[in-house]
Amino acid sequence: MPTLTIDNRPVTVPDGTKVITAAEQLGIMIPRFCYHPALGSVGACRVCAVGFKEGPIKGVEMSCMVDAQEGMVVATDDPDAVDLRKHVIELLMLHHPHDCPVCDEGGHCLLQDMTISGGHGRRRYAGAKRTHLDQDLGPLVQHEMNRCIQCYRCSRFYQQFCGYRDLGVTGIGTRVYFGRSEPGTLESPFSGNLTDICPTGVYTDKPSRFYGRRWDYERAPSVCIHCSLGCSLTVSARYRKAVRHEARFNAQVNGHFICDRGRYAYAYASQPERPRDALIAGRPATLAQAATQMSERLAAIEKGTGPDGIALMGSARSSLETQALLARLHSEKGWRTPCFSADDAATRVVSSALNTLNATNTIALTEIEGADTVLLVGADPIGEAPMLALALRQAQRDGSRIITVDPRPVTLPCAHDHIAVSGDDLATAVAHLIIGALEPSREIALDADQQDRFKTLKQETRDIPAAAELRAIGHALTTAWRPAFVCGTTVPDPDVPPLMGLLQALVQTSCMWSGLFFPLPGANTFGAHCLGGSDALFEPLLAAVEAGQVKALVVVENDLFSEYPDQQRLAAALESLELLVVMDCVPSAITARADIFLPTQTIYEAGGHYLNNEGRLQVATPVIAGGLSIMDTGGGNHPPREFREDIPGGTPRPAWQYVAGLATGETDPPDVKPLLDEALTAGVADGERVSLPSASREWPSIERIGAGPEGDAGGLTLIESAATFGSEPLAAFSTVLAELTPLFGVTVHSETAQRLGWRAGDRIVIPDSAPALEVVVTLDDRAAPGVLLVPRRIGIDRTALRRYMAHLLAE
Amino acid sequence: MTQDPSQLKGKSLPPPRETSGAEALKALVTGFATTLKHLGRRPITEQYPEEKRELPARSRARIILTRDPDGAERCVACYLCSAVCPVSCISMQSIEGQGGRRMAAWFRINFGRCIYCGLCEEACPTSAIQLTPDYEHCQRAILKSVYEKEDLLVDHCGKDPDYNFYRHAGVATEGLDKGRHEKEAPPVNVRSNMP
Amino acid sequence: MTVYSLLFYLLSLLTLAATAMAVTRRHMVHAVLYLVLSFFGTALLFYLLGAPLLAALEVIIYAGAIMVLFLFIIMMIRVEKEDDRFFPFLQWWPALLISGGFLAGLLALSREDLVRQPGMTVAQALPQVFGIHLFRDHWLAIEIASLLLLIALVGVLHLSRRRRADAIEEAP
Amino acid sequence: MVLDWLLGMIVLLVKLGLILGALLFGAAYLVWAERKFLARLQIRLGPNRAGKFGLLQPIADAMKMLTKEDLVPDGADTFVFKLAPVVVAVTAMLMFAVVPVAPDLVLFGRSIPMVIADLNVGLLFIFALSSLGVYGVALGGWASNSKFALLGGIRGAAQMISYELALGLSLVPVVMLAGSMSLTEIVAAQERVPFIILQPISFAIFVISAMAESKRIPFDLPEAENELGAGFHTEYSGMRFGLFFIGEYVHIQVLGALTAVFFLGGWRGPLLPPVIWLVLKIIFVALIMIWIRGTLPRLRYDQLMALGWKVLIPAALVNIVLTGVLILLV
Repeated sequence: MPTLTIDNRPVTVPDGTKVITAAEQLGIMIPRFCYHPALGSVGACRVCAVGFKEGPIKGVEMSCMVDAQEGMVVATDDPDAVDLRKHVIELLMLHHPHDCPVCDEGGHCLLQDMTISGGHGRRRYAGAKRTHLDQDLGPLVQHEMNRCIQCYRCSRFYQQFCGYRDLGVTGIGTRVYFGRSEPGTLESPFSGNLTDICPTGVYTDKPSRFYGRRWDYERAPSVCIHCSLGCSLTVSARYRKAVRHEARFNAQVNGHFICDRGRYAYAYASQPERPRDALIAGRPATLAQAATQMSERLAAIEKGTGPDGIALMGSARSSLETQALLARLHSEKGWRTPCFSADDAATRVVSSALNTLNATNTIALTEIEGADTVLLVGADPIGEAPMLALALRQAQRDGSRIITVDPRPVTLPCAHDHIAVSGDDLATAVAHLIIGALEPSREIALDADQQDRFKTLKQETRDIPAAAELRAIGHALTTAWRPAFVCGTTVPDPDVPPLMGLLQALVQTSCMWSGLFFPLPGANTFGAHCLGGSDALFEPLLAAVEAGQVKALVVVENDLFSEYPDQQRLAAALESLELLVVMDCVPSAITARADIFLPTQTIYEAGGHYLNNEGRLQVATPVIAGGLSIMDTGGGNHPPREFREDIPGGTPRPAWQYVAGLATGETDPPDVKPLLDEALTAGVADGERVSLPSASREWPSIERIGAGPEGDAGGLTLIESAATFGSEPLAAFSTVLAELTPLFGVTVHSETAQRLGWRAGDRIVIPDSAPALEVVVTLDDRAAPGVLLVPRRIGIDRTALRRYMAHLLAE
Repeated sequence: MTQDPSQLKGKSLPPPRETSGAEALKALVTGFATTLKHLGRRPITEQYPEEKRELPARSRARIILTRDPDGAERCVACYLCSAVCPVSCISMQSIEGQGGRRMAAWFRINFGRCIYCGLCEEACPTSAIQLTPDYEHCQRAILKSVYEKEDLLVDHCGKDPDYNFYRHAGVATEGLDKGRHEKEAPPVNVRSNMP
Repeated sequence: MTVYSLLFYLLSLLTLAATAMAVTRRHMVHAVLYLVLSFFGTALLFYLLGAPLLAALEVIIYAGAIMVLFLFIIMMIRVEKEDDRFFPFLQWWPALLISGGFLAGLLALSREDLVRQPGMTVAQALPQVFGIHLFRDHWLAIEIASLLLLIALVGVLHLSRRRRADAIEEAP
Repeated sequence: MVLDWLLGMIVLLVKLGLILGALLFGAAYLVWAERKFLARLQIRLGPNRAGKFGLLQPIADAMKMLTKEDLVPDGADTFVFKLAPVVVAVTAMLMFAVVPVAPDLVLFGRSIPMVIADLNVGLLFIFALSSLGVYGVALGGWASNSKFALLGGIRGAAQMISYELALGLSLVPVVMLAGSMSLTEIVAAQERVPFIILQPISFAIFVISAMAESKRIPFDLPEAENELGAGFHTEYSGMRFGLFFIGEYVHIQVLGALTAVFFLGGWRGPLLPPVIWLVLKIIFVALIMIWIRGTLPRLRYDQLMALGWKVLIPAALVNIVLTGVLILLV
């Protein structure tokens, strides 16, 4: 812990801290271009020069390259250093174009700030400027190479940090060029971070291009709700329209970056089709009329059939406020327990996964970066939770071993061992890992009862093709110092998470640190689980609707059709309802069927609390008040000159306000803070984890290990899993992301393809599908044989797809 | 009654000069003579609606949006004028116009608020926004003071007849590719291996 | 009853009423105003009785100068607002006693003339006549009065004289 | 007898109406004249929008004042507040009652005096009214419940008391020369020589004191606008303010008339009818006062008091003694 003096102020920093970081701790911002805390130092730009006055080093040195040492005396305003900085900036600015007014970086440009603060105000260079041709880098990033100052941040981020190779550097001297070898869409799903990381305007945000300046934006801290990780965001909005997400540093969750899905998903909030008026039987009505009619008709139904006749349907993307008020509505009125997902299979896995988590085995996303072995079972990070892949990349850069056990051909931006295991065999695979971990000598550590159970496990576990490999890995895990265990919650069956918990508990005894990490299906699935949502399944509810026991259904921010597989059955059941109330902020298949529709606010307008996949409570602050953007009310021309008291299109209210109205009969929003505390059992501060149960010493129940795969071992299984773009219901509304979404296709092992008579690139037309569905065949030998893999996508006829798959199976 | 204020403060000021009667009389007469002389002078009042003074070319009044020498709109909607405006009377929206040019979708100045400080003109990097000596634009209806882009645009270059931002900017626009702006070298061939 | 006697009684009533109001007002400015009204009535009575000079002097000196001074002082000092309470009897009885005595004396003096016509004839006291009367017949009294006033003036000048030449004096 | 009385009454009413009308009309156009004349002294144009040369300006002003809201400040003494402007206006107008505007008019064999009331104590009557006029200022200032108005009122009272003495003393020689206090007599006494020639010192003292009495620049301390807002009438609005205004400008005319009567030979003058001569003299005096207003700065309070007590009163006393001696000798 060296102590050094910077600008006459002493500071003590950990060993290995660079001087530039030490100065930051004192609040002194030393100019920098190439240095970035996430990327480290390269000493390329030469603007962080400071004067070293006393101590081991003397003279002008780059503060990003020098480790802080005991007794150093640093002057950031040393005349020599200031002079050097001034001249370096002048050199960097030699070829910089004269285009700040039309550059989107203007207003939050590091180069602008540093140029002015560095004292370089007037160009002396009179010669011709070097120019570069730009490339089309796809719909997300705008390229303007003339502005480059050769700091190498982009190529370091793209290649070293993210592990993608298609953007890099060529040339020497002033001809250094950053780009792709051929123009084309960037492959990385983290490419949007280039716009954040570039200190000048070489890479700028394309969707928000020319929209506004940073100083005009209304900005607020928010949370990403497009996967369960809950990355921290800063939302920028202007003229009542959210136009930009930027990564907000969060040491526990996402670090400095976010993925492109989270960055470009905001379009749903300002899409022209967004429902902004209340509807009664499809006809526009005022909010008051709709709310009154809703409560009157619900009261009538309650009178007729009792409180059991009304069912509540919540959502995993709703804020904790909405979810907690739904739970309150149930407890106050005695209506049916709210159900938060129509995907019962996933709900069961989530339930068993979250019951496995406890106070000691839960780890945060950034902790994975420090793991030396990461085991992923049934998890596809790039598709389900992209930032997890970036964390794995960081772990792998530090020498970590990454192992994926999955029926899908999991791709990661880093080297990893992939073991293809059929979907039904995942539990068995984990059992083999446990056996491998315990095989040599650890049995002795178990008590008699546990030894018995272990024997049963050993006897009952079926043999699978990869068994030997898995046991070897299991054994290797016992030698790891910091193993992390990641388990998906959509593909595996409910037995897998407890087994992973068991594996972690076993390994825990021999390592420094280990933990479990479960990516969940929805942004607030953890919240739904806390509120008892895992106990209420959708299937019985649907059966009750079909049986006529449930007369009214209140659906809050959930498109059941995107979650429930059998579209026709669901449609028929909804048709039989006496009253279908839908509250949502986006148009969907179910909003069109609603008897009463109430428009809700998005996270940008309402804000809210969210629990991420590890149970961390995070707050999203409202950014805008709501209403149609001036861009829309003006039709692209100047804003209309009509003056009114309300905001056009400003009808929507937060969903929890409607629910509170149903619960209390008042339309004024009640104070939801006590409710939240009640829901979380204790007051949890923003950014803290909710209290999880303490670790249990019990051996988990593993009865179903030996059951083996259901049905024929040689049969086909259809796996519908999340893809990076196109699967998340809100992000799917973004048109720029739609451009990046690949054609809808099925991925199979070549063996399976041969059996079915398919070749790569075949187009299969699914019969009787509405809208007509065409599937492209892709072959991938890293997939498990017998698995038909399709991305989860909204708006496709899944019933027809399943029917066709069943038909294939029958043949 | 009269007390020298210097004594109150403890500072010594020069004592007030004694005025003799003759001097006082002379002062009085001079005063009355002066006012009487003024009686015969032509009043200097300018009767505004009837008499209008020609203002100097650089005086600051109504704002215009000028065009560049090629006749295209100069404004690139960079938001600098709206940022610098101390009364926030300028609002605009930028869009991508023809050939990759950045331009204003709409541009509005509320002259009901404008204080004619000229900071917008000073901030404008493209010489688009300029103040003119035309000061007569009072309106009875307040909304008539709100000028849109169509009202602000003029068909000349204003005080800066030669400047064309896009000839210097270095961004590729329709008809003016990279390397063809003033003081620019042709684009680098990145595939060349020559040192 | 002639117009003049009618005016006389009306003015007398007005004067008496104004005086009574002046005596009983708790608000000092209002009291002063009623007193001014009373002086005004008195002046008119003088005029009615043929003494225009006296009438003018009454208004100039009493109503115009003395009462303005009163008002001046009332305005300068901060008068605390008192509740509208009548004088206590303790303050009343000496006044009653004196006015009773005064009334008795007046009655005694005019006892015989009560029923007869008033002895005063309507005469005009012209300023010139009045001046000649005053300065010819009563010159001694005038001189004594003026001497007294001169002494008072000198006394005031002496008292308000600045003690030291360099004394700091607050400007008004 | 009754007919006589009735005729006298009618003549009196006609005279009253004429004089009042002339006074009010004069006040209105004196405002216009002052603004116009002052503007020219300051190389400006003055009012020129309402009518030709702004001649309709007084009408516009009157209409404005009549239609303005009549405000009574919170905490003001309502009765006194409403009384004060009346006192100022009425005393100013009453003063004109003793001013002879022309020699007696012989109509149908009857001699009609061209004065409303020829009092033998006319001069004292003027002093009496002038001293009552102080009440308007002092009470208006006091009743407004405002510190600026109160200060203005106090200043006004002090100033008027101080200068009334000088005013009175300056006229003693005039009375001595005329041998009467009736204004008609005084005019009659100037048949040959106007008193301005015989009594220049008296004239100077009278004019200075009269200007102080009427609170005009350079003696406008009661309404010194850069210190006290508008002084004693700060809180007045609408027609109550208008009454103060009328009072001030009637006062100026009265002072003009008195100057004419006491020193300039009243209605006397060659060729033109006597009334015209009086009006001309009044206008002349008013213009001189405006000229002074346009030239001199406001006195300081101590200068005001010093001028009154230390210069004017002693000078007036000396003048009286000198006049007495001269009368005895001649």
